[in-house]
This record gives sequence, structure tokens and C-alpha cells, in this order.
Amino acid sequence: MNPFEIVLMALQAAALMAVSPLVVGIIRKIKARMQNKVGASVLQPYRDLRKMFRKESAVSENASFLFRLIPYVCLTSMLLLAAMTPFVYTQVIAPYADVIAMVYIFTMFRFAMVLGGLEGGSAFGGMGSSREVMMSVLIEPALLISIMTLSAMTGAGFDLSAISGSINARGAAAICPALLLAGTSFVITMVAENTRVPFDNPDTHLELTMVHEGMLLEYSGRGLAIMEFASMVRLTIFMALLGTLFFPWGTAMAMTAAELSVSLLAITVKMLAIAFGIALLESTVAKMRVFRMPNMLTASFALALMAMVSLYVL
Amino acid sequence: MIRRSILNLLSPKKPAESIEEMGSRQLLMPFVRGGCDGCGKCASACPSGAIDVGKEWTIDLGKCIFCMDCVGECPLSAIERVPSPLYALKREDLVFGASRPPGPAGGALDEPTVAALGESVSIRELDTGSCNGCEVEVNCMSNPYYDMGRFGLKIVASPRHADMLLVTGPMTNNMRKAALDTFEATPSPKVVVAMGTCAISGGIFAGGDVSGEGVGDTLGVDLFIPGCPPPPERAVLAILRAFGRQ
Amino acid sequence: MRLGDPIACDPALLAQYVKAYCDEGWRVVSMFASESSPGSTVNVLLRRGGEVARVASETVGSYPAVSALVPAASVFERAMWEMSGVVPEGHGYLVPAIYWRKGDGHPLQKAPYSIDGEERVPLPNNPIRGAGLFEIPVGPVHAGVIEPGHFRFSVAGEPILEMRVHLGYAHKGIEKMMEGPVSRNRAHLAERISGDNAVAHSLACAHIVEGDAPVPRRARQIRVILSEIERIHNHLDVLAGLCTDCAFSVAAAYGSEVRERLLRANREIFGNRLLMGNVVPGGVRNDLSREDVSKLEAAVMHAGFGAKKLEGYIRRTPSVVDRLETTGVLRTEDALRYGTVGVVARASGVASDVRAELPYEEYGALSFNPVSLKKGDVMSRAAVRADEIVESVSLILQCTSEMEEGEIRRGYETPDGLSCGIVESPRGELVHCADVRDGEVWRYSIRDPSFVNWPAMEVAVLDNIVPDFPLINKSFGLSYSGNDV
Amino acid sequence: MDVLGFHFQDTVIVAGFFAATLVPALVGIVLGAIFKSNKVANVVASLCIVSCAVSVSTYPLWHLGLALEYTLPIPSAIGEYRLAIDQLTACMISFSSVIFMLIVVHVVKSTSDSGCRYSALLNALFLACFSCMSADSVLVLLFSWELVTLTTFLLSKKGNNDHARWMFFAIAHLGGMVLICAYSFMASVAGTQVLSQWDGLSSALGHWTSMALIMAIVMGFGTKLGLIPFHAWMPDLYATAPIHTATLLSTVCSNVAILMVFKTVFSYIGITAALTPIAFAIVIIAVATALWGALESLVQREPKKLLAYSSMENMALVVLCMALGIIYIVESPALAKLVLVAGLLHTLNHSVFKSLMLMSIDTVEDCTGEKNIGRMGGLSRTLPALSAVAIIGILAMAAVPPTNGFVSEWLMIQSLMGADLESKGMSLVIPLILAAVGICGMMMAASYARLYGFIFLGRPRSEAMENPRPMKRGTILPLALLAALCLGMGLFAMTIMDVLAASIVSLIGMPPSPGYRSVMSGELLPLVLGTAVVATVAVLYWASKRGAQPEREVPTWSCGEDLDENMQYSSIGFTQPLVKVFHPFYGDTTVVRETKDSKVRTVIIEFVEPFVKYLYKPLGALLTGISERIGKTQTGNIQTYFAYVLITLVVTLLAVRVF
Repeated sequence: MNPFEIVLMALQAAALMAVSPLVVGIIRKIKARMQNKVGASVLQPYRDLRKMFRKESAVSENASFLFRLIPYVCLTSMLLLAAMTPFVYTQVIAPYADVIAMVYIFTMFRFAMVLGGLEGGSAFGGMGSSREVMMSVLIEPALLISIMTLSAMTGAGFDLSAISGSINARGAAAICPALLLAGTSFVITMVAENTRVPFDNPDTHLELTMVHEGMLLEYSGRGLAIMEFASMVRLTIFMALLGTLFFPWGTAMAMTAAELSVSLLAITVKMLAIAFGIALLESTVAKMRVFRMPNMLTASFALALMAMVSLYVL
Repeated sequence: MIRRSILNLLSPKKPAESIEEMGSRQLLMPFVRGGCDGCGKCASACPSGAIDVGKEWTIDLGKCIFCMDCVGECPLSAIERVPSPLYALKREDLVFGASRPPGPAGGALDEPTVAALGESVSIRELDTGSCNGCEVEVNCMSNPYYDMGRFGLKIVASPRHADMLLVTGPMTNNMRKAALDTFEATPSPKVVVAMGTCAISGGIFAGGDVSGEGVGDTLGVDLFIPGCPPPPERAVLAILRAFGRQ
Repeated sequence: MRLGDPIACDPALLAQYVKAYCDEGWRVVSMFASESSPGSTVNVLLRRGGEVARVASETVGSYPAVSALVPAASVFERAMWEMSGVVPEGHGYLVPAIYWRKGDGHPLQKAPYSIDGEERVPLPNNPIRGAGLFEIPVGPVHAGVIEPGHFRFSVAGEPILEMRVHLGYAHKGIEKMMEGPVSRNRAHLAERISGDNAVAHSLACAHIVEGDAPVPRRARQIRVILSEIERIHNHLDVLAGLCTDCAFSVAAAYGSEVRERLLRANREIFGNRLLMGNVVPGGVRNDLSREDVSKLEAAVMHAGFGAKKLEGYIRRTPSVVDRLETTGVLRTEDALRYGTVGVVARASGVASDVRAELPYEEYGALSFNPVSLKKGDVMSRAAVRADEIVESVSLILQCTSEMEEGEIRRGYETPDGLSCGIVESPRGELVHCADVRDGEVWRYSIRDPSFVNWPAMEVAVLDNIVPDFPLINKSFGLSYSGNDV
Repeated sequence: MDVLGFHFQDTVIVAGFFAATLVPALVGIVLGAIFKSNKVANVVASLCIVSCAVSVSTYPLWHLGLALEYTLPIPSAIGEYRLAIDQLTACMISFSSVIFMLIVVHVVKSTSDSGCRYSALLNALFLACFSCMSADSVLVLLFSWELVTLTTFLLSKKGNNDHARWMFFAIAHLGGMVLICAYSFMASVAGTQVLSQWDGLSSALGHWTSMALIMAIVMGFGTKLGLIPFHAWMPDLYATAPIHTATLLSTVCSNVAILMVFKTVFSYIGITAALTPIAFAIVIIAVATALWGALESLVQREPKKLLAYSSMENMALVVLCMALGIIYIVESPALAKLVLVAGLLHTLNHSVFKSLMLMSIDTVEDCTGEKNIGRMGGLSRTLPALSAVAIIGILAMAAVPPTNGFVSEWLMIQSLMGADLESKGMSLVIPLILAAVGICGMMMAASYARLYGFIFLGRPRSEAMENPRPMKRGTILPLALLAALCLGMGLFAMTIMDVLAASIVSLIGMPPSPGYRSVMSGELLPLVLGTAVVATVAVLYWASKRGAQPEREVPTWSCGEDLDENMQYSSIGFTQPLVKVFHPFYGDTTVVRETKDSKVRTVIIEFVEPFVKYLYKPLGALLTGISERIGKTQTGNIQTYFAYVLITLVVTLLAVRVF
């Protein structure tokens, strides 16, 4: 790793975090247009975050030091993950980009969120935490296995750089039943992990149906801004992983201007396509009942297992 | 559903109205420019006591429910229908008479608040016992015709996330504590908007089982939007103008 | 409608009398106490199809509770106890319904009364206990744009084991404000009992004020048109709201778009988006020009098509159907037991519709098919609403096709005595009653359909999971302000 | 030998070491047996601390190259009393002694009236554990293992908890019997009682017998580890016994059992390719135990019972690692080393965070007098120091980076994924194990979130929670040290792993190369990750606090009505969705009863452990009958138990000799 490469990796992580509000803005814009509305500007999430960041924090008198610390823990975990996610360049902060650690950092994020939901002692925070916990029991293993499938498929160990490098190097040849199955499982996981329709409604105004929003009900001002931003980054990370690992075309493997510009174009197209997919899903499907979620998540889990098994059986 | 979504996505024409279109629709209010002999028939016909003929003919737009019963009562046909102002920043600015005729509303909220919230306003609707008319209109504010989301206005679920309390209803005694709690729970800088006649003055319910005359007696109000109920485009425009936009 | 002489009975026997009526298929429509010296007259209004009966009983202080024998009377007795100070002895759940404040005397009494400070009566805990059970308090300030009301769920996780509705936050003392000289114009206040049902309330009020004098036919036709437009926009709101609540956003936006077009047409034709100010005692305020009629027909037909399309979106999307079907079932026997009315009753197999049974205005001369379904779940209530929109369109078109020319307003005189106005509001059977003594309204009672339907929701939500509650609540589509008067 | 400029004979140092370790504890026992006063009790406990402190030096001494072997100068007809400490044993002894010491410090600080008897028994337990870990003859091993059972049994008396104690005693003793038979049999095959001379008995035993013996050893020690179905004693005993007894059982005693299993399976019996099938059986038991522990922990109402199921799950993971070690060792020694290191590291980590959590929970119960998690809440505002150490313990248990719990789980998953999936149908087995481990991990995380959230966060759910008694002076010290260990062992995990990797060479007899690190990713990950997490949080927090609007404390948002203590999520409700998802496993054991008096309905939700209901209730009737009879005839007198244990041992060993 030369210093220039390190700078590039840092830039790529920074870029991922910087565009995440834009990504959310684009999804919201597409959704609004699908609802025959004009919708807010794609830059609106930036404005929202800036406003929240400047506001006073109203903290529950029952909340402890953890409540004040949790936004920073969540942001930190997203920062680490952003540094581990191949975006325009397959090389990430190797050798620390460990896929297992990646899943555990997602767990750290969730664990912090769940504890944050229990702070304050309202029924809604607990409700959000309780549902989140139910989902996470099925999501995390599926995520673990679908990512592991890639590791096993490429034989590249646990280093995300090597995995993404190997998959992208193969290009279309990388597409096999295992990749497709794992990819499908990953898509379900992505939707569930980011608590989007049909698992949760990010735009809901009903406190009784909330999952993710329920845990955020007590946050305000700066804490809320950070939590919202962390959630946006999480969505972008998942989209980037889907784009670079399961659609293996175009991501730069060498540090040449040509490859990087192709890669930039490719990731833009992929992210827009995924954003469109998410928006279309959210527009055409209703939120499912809470106790239907496990079926869907079990399906994702089974797909991931099948992906893993198919590597050796097929 | 997929077909409709994609057609909507691709169609360039949206029902959303521009600010000019919304601004072109007026809400008419009764007003006497001159020729009133002070007989007081209009005042006694007014169901909410908005008209005063004591010194000069004045109408309190904060009490008027826009029923226009007064227009027909005037034996001299002196009461005309004139465009009403969109909003007011002070309660007394809603009282009009010959010496202070209604004109287009002006003025914005104070500078720091506008700077902090101008581009992104999270609204918490607070119903303090309204008849549900205002709620119908607040819900309409986000339909494809008014689409307030495009201006960065959105309804949020918790007062913790809110910048603006959009208060409707005359502030019933039973809602007073809840309203104070909500205000307390909202982080500053925050703006309190009294939307609709009953929020401004109690309107037709003044003197009933309500706390004071309107929301202003319980919470400090920064912005008054008259109307019973105010049509959605007026509420959207009033908020935008008060934040100095357009 | 003037009510004749009541069946007078001893307060001790009131419950048995009412029970006897109910056993014969009568239903308690309204109960209210009207002050008389020394005590109060408890009036029980009963209806069976087109027949209306009144049982009255002079009570002093207390009487044996009717609800012990007729559960539907429970909520009425709570309100009477609290507002008029008539104590139902042996009532199983004597919890405030509307007022929630302690004081000297009662708000509806004629003598002055005073309140003890600002303290409200604390909300009671749900009558259920157990380790691990907890209560979820929701409201009065909800996360959405909804009126104020408090729901108290007892759960140990997701399934709802017990739920109680506590209302009264929108209590503005309208019944008291309605009292006074009969000559006063009450229409504006009546419209604002529940702003989205402005026509229905002002119509019920007009029926009382007008006595039994007929209004001109053209006015009656316009009144039908107004009522049905109101029904369409309320039903559209519920259908769109159901889509919103299950995150079916495109259909929800479509529904709100259709509704907005109707509201705009209202403003253009009738001068008010919610049709306020149109029904006046003796007739209607605004006449319809030929142009107006054709605009109206177009707008209404567009709304009808929109509603069918919206229903199609719902029915063709399995994920939505899955949310709506089998959710929030109100069984027929519960619907009967709680005396539910309107869409809620009709979706649970109780085909009661004032327009057909006790026709008012022009309804007797128009043909329409009352809609009724059996299952009683959210989907049935949505389907009843969608079908009723179609019926409403047909009713409006029947009116517009043979509009009678002529005047739209006529003089009237309000008789003394007890009269009532019963109309079918978008939410169901709406009853206003007034006790007019010597040209003064002595007691004015408003019974919104929501008042009898709220208790039924407490049963319909049981064993559903918490996140399905918003859908159930929306499908009932009840009013808070109308309930709290 | 040249230490710090002094010249000693090795033997002098070794004898001195054993004397310094054993004598204070022995003196403590004697003092404790004679005196009754509480002052003496503290002296006795201090003697135990001295013994622990000395035995911490075991690993440094081994590292200096001393051959830590000792034969007690007692002549015997049935064998020598030999103690011998190899590298792994030294490692485990040193570490367990630290834990033991911190627990005893906590005993001294927290209990003023535990009495001489309790302190004396702690000394005895220390002796038993020490000699069991360092045992080099079958007699010492079995005798001290029985002594561990016996002392813990005696230590666990508190109030009227005879049922739980006897359940424990019966099950542990059953395990003891199995072990006596297994070791006696092996001794007879090996022809010697000296364990260090049993090098790879499997060839002599034949693989069927070896497999049976491995199973017997795992299950025998497994009775203390809580392997299914021998876990039934754990929740009740943890909940009813004095907390330090439970903590010692869960940590030090488990360490002893794990060490003995590892030594016996890999060193004494020795693994060959033919023995892999039994590993799959153990894998199934371990996975079932882990899942069972995770599932049951979700519905526990007493924090200590929840922790008991957590111990069960953690120990099952260690046993799983051991089984995977058996599978890997033939084909891929480096991977086997990785998985064994993971297992041992997890054992050590578990003893740190579990002792921290058990003692923290006990402090909560002590300060508030409340045992039901459903009536707790809000302690983070009133006991901030305790909540700060407890959150570290919780994060460690939930395997959140950068704590020690994360490192060992991370290693476990690495070793699972490193498996050569193309052989032996592993491609089917490994993903399933991975899935099970993942699900267990998340379920346990849910349990831990519940444990912390419903004790420390939110609003108080009962009067006792609002004004807890302050913590006893000094009790925070051992807890803080344990919390520091949780973090430190996470950050410097690589160092500990290197030590463990070097230690297991003596166990599996492999040259140091290829190193286990060759199959591992991200060598410095724990340290880098940990530093990154802590530093970033700190920097962000600091940066963000500058120029921020002031914070305002307001009541919890309650939608405009007043909240009472019953209006927040309950701990049972918290996991109800999961219980519903996994309802086949709870099945008819979730009982919802409704009673209705005049106005108030009462709903009772009960969970019954199926193993207790269907296996132990019927069996228990029998067992309690027997144990009660034993209890009656022997009146709880220590000497009689000793005699009983000795007689059993001697009879069995003689029997083996004769046949």
C-alpha cells in the first residue's frame, strides 16, 4: 500500500459518507414522483441534517450517559464500515477490512440502537427495540452467511479487498447460482436491516407501528442528526456492497484515471438502479404484519444457506 | 400498481401548484370601506362576535369564521367581500377597520429562527380540540396538489423532532396540560403557529369549556393563520412567507 | 321530528322497560338527562326500523343502571353521570367519558357550578393485571395528524389483551352552548361539532329547528346532494388513510388526489371545501346553477371512478389484502350488543341505514341499495365504504337529473316540546335531540355515531397485534370532536 | 537458576511455590474450622487471597523454565499424589487464580456476615481447583474433582435452597461417577495412574472405546458446564446460592472442567482420524446446548437465571470449538490450533465477564432487594458506577467490538469459515453450525440488551428501584478491575492468543509452525479496531460537543398524558415477539392463564423448562427421594461426606486394580 492508495481509500470512505444523504434524497425524490408529487429537492436531507445539528437537545430526565454516547457509537461504527466498503475502488483498508468484523460492527450499531430505545422508559422506544431485536436475530445470521458465501466462493479469505477484487476481476464470469442466491438473500437483508418497506415504514407517523423510528423517538437536535445520518450511511453502505459485490462490473481494480472514471460511472448507475428498485418496492408493496416478517427473513436465511451449499453441491 | 408508479415517475405533468397559483386563490372576508351607519345588525348576526361597531366598524379576522352571514344583514349593503391577508405575526394585526384596511400580509419571523429553520421545517400538528376541519386541511397539505414536502416542510412523529407546533383548536381545558407538555418537549428554536380561527381566538367556541381565548393564552404564538378552516394552500403559503421564502 | 308523549316509567323499572324493548328488536339510539325539578328526566330514545319511541323516567339522584341489562346503554350512562349528575347504580365501569374534571355540581346543570382547579381526574388503569403486562398509553398528542384521544393498551408483547379508549380532550361544551333562545342561528355551531361531517350535523340541527314543516323540494334535493358529497369525501379519506397506514404510498397519494379534486369542486360550487354554511334552517343557502350542476356531476363521477380504482389497487395487491383481511374483526353479536351504527355495523352484518329505514329529505323518493357485508374485518369496512361511494354517486345523479325548479328556503317555526333529528351521517346514524321549553332550548343533546361505535372498537381490537391498531382505528373512522361535544 | 541475583535449586523454588500456594489455604481451612467469629472469617479469606496471589505466579514460574512437579510425601496403596503443571495448565491456573482472587476480594468487601465456614470452604475450593488442574495422577484428579463438587455443594447453602442444591449435587455426582469409571478404565489400560505418562491412549484403546471415552469425559465434565440435558441444576442454583458460589461455579470451576476435557481428549487419549465421528456427536450436543441456552435465556425473569443460561451457551461454544478441533486436527493442524485457541480464549473471557456480571447483578439485588427483572429499571441514574462497569460486561457478553467477547467469537467464526468445505460433507455441516452460532449470538445479544436495558435503563418500575441503598464500600474495586480486564483482554487479545497457542503445543503436540495466524485474517484487528472505536467515539463526542446548543432535561415524551411506572415496555414483552417466532421450541410450556374476578382480569404467563417438566420432574421425584434419605442419614456433616467420597474412590480404584 503506497501513501497515495491510502489517501484514495480514505477519500472513498469520505465520499461514501458524503453522498449518503444524497442517496436518501434520491430515493425520496423517486418515491415522491411515483406518488405523483414533485417531492423535496434531492439535497433536502443535507438541509435537514444541518438544521437538526444546530438545534438544542431535549433529553429525557430518565436517560443516562449511554443515551448521550450512543449516537457517537453509532456514527463510529458507520465510519469504520464506510472505510471497509468497496465503493469506487476494490481496495479498502486491508488487512483490517475483515468481513466477520464487519458483521459484528453492524451488530454493535444495532445493540447501541436497541439500548438507546430502552433509555427514557417510554413504551414506544421499548416497542421499537423489541421488534428490532426480533428482526436482528434472523437478519444478522443471514447477512453473515451471504457474505461468507462470497468469501468461500472467491477463496479470498476474510479480506473484503481481496473478495471484491476477485469478484470484480472475474466480471460476468463471477455470476453463478451461489452469487445469485446470496445476492437475493442480501437484498432482503438490506431492506430489513435498513428497516424499509415492507419491514418498516420510514415515513410512518404512527407510533404503534414503528420499528426504527420508535427507537429514535426520544432523540432530538444533534443526537437525532447523528442517528439519522448514521442510518443514511448504513443504507448507502448496503447499496454499495450490493453494487460492488453482487453486480461485479466496472469497479476499479487499479489506480488509473481510466479505471477510476469508468468505476465512478458504473457505481453511479448501479446506485441509481438500486435506489430505483428500493423506491419501486416501497411504492408498490404494503408494510407487512409484524409476525409475517420472520417468514420473509427465514426465506432470506434459507437462500443464504442454499447459496453456501450450492457452492459445493452444484 | 407498478404500472401506475412508473407512469407517475415518468410523467412530466404533476398536479402540484406553483406558489403563484396557490397565491392567486383568495379567501374573502367581509369588510366595510365606508357608509356604515353603525346600526349593529351585522354585529348581532355574527356567530362568533368578530364585528364591533362601537367606535368605528372593525372586524377581528382572528374571530371571523368566514360565514358571511353579516353581508346579507346589512340594510345599506355596505359590507363587501375583500381578500383577506394570509397571516399575521401579532394578534392585534388581525383587527381591521376603516383606519386599518386589510392588505397583503408582510413580515417574517425573527432572523435567528429563520436562519436556523428556514430550509427545513419539521411540523408537529397539535390538535387542542378542533372540530377536525383543520386536520382535514393539514392532511391535505401533503397531497399531490399542495405537496408541501417540496418546500422542505414535513410532518414529524414526535415533538422531539419538531421545529414547529402547528396548533389547531380552541385549547380545551382537557388539552391544556398536554399542549404545555408538547411545547416543553420540543427543542428550541421552535415556532408556534395558531392555525384557524379557534386556535387564534377560540372562534365560535369562545366562552365554551375552553381555556382562555385561543392558543395564545397558553402558549406564545409566533404566527397566526386565519380561516375556518384555512384552506391548505393558505397554510403552506403562510408558513413559507413567514420564513421569508417567496 | 317531533317526539310524541313518552312512555313514562318509574326509575326503578327503567332498566326492565328498556330491556323489554331491546328484546323486541329495538335499539337504544340515545340517552340523555334533561334537568327538571327536583331531579332530572332520563330520556331513552329507541328505534326499530322506522319506529321511534321514547321512554322517560323522573329520577332524583340515582337509579338502577340500565347498562346492567342493556350493555349498549353503558357509555350513555357514564356521560349522564358525569355531565348531569344522574348516578346509575350498579354500573360496571363508571369511568368519566367526556369531562374528566372534579367540581361542585355538573357542567350541564342549570345552577352555577365550579371546577376544582385545573387538575383532571386521573385516567384509570385498565382492568387487567398480571406479571409482564404493561400499558401503552397513546395520545392525546398522536404522532400523526389526528384528533386528540387517549388509547390505553394492555399488552405483554404484541397481542392486545385489553384496550380502553379515553376521550374528552376535544370537549368544548357545545351541548351547553346550544342552549338558549330557539331563534338563535345554531347552524354554524352545529357544523363545527365535527367539521368533516358539517352537513350531517347542521341537517340534524335543522330538522329540530324546522319542526315538522317541510322545506322546498329543491332544497331537499340539494340537501341530499350535500350529504352524499360529504359521504364520498369522508369515505375516500378513510380509504386513502388505510393505504397510508399500511405504507401503500402510491395508492394513498392517489386517494388523496381524488379527494382533493372533490374538495376543490366543493369550494367552487358551494363556496366551502367542507360544505360548511350550506345547510340553513328552512332550506339551503346556495342555489345551484345549470353550470354548477354539470360541474358537480363531473366532479362526483370522477370521485366515484377514483374510488373504484383505489379499491381495485387495494384488492389487487396481496400485501395490502393480507394486512386488511381478518384484522380487527367485529362480530355481528358484538355489533348488536354495543348498538353500533353506520359503516361499522353494516360491515358486521347489521344492515341499519337511516336513509332507508327512516327516510328524510328526498331519500324516500330515491332508489339505492343499502350495502352490507358479514365479516366485520377491516377489509369489509373498506369494501362497504367503496360500495357506498358508488351508491352516493348514483343518489346524487338521481337528484341532479330531475332537479325541481323553485325556491330553496322557506320560513319555519320551532315547536315547544321534545324533538329530534336523526340523519345518516358518513359515520352512521346521527341523533340530535332538543328539549324546547317556552321558546328556549332547555337541553340539547348530540349523539354522534362515534359515541356508540367507540366502545365497539375496544372489542374489535382484542387479540390483534399492536401495529394493526392504526388500521383498525382508521377503518372505524370515528370522530373525537363529535364524541366529546 | 538465577532469579534476581539469587541462586536457588529448582526443587527448592518449586517446593516453596507449592508450599506458598497450598499452605495459606490449608491454614485457612483449619482456622475456619476452629473459629467462628467474623473477624477470623476475614483472616481466613485473606489467606485464600494470599494463596490465589501466589498461584498467579504459576505461569511466570513456568515461563522461567521451572519444572513444576511435586509428589506429596504421602505413601499410598493406590497410587502417588502427584501434581504436575505444564504450560497450558500454568496458563489456566494463573488466570483462574486472578479471577478467584477478585471474587474473594469481593466476598470480603461485600459480605460482612458470611462467617468462617464459608471462608474456610472457599479455601477448600481453591485447593480443590488447584490440585484438580495440576493433578498428575488419577487419584488426585478424581479426588479433587469430587472435592470441587462437594465444596461447591456446601458453599451453595443459603436459606432454604435444598432443592436446588440437591439437584446440583445429584447431577454433578452423576458426572463424577461417569468420570471415575472412565478414568479408572483408562488407568487400567494404560497400566499407570500417572497422567503425564498417558500419551495417546487411543491407539491402545481402539477407536470405538476411545470414542465412548471421549463422550464420557465430555459429558462427565459437561454436568458442571451445563451441557444438555445436565443443565437443569444451573438456573435454580445460580438464583438461590450465595452469589460468589455461583460465580465460582460458573467461572473457575468451568475453567477447571474445560481444561480437564482439553487435556484428557487431546493429550491423554489423543486424536486420530478415526475419532472424528464422535466430534460430530459432540457438535450436535454443543449446538443444541447453545441454542437451548439462548432460547431459554429469552424468557427468564430472574437476572441470575438468565446468566445461568448464558453460561450454558458460552460453555457450549467452547465445547463446540473443542469438537471442531478434533475434526480439524488431522487435516489442518493450523486451523485446529486456531479453533482451540478460540475455545480457550473464550473460556478465559467468559470467566471475566461472567464473574463481572454475576457480581454486578448481585449488587443490584443487594442494593434494591428486588430479584425480578420485571420490577427493575432506571438504576443507571442512581448507581452510575455500577451501571458503567455493567455495560462493559454486557458489551463483552454480547460480543461487541472492541471487548474480549468479540475477539473470541470472531476467532470462532474465522475458524468455522476457514474449514476445508470440500471434504467430508463439511459443506453441509459448517454453514449450519455457522447459522446456529449466528442465531445464538443474536439471541444472546437480545437477552443481554434486555438484561441491561430493563435493570439499568428506563424508569424505575418499583419503589425499591427509586432509592437503592448505596453500594458497599470497596465492592466496586474488583468489579472495575474485571471491567478493565474485559477491555484489556479485547485490545491485547493477540498477546494472550500467542500465549495460548504456544501452550496448546504441549496439548496437541504440534510444532509451532505452521502458526495458527496463517489461517487468520487481520492480525492486529482487535487492537486497531478497539483503538479506532474508542478514539473515534471520543473525538466525535468532543468535536461535536463544542459549539453545541445547551442540552435541556425534559420528562420522557408521553404523548401528553402522565406516565406511571407500569407504562413502559416490560421485560417479558420485550422478547415476546421472539418467543412467538420460536414458539415450536417453547410449545406447550408457555402457559397463559386467565382468571376473572368481579372487575379485574388477571393474566398469568408462565414458562416451564421442558427438560425440567418432562425429564427432571419425574426423575427428580426419584432423585430427591434418594437425596433426602441421604440428607437424613448424614445430617450435613463434612467429615461424613469426605468419608463417603473417599470410600467411593477407593472402592472403585481397588476394583479396577483387581480386575
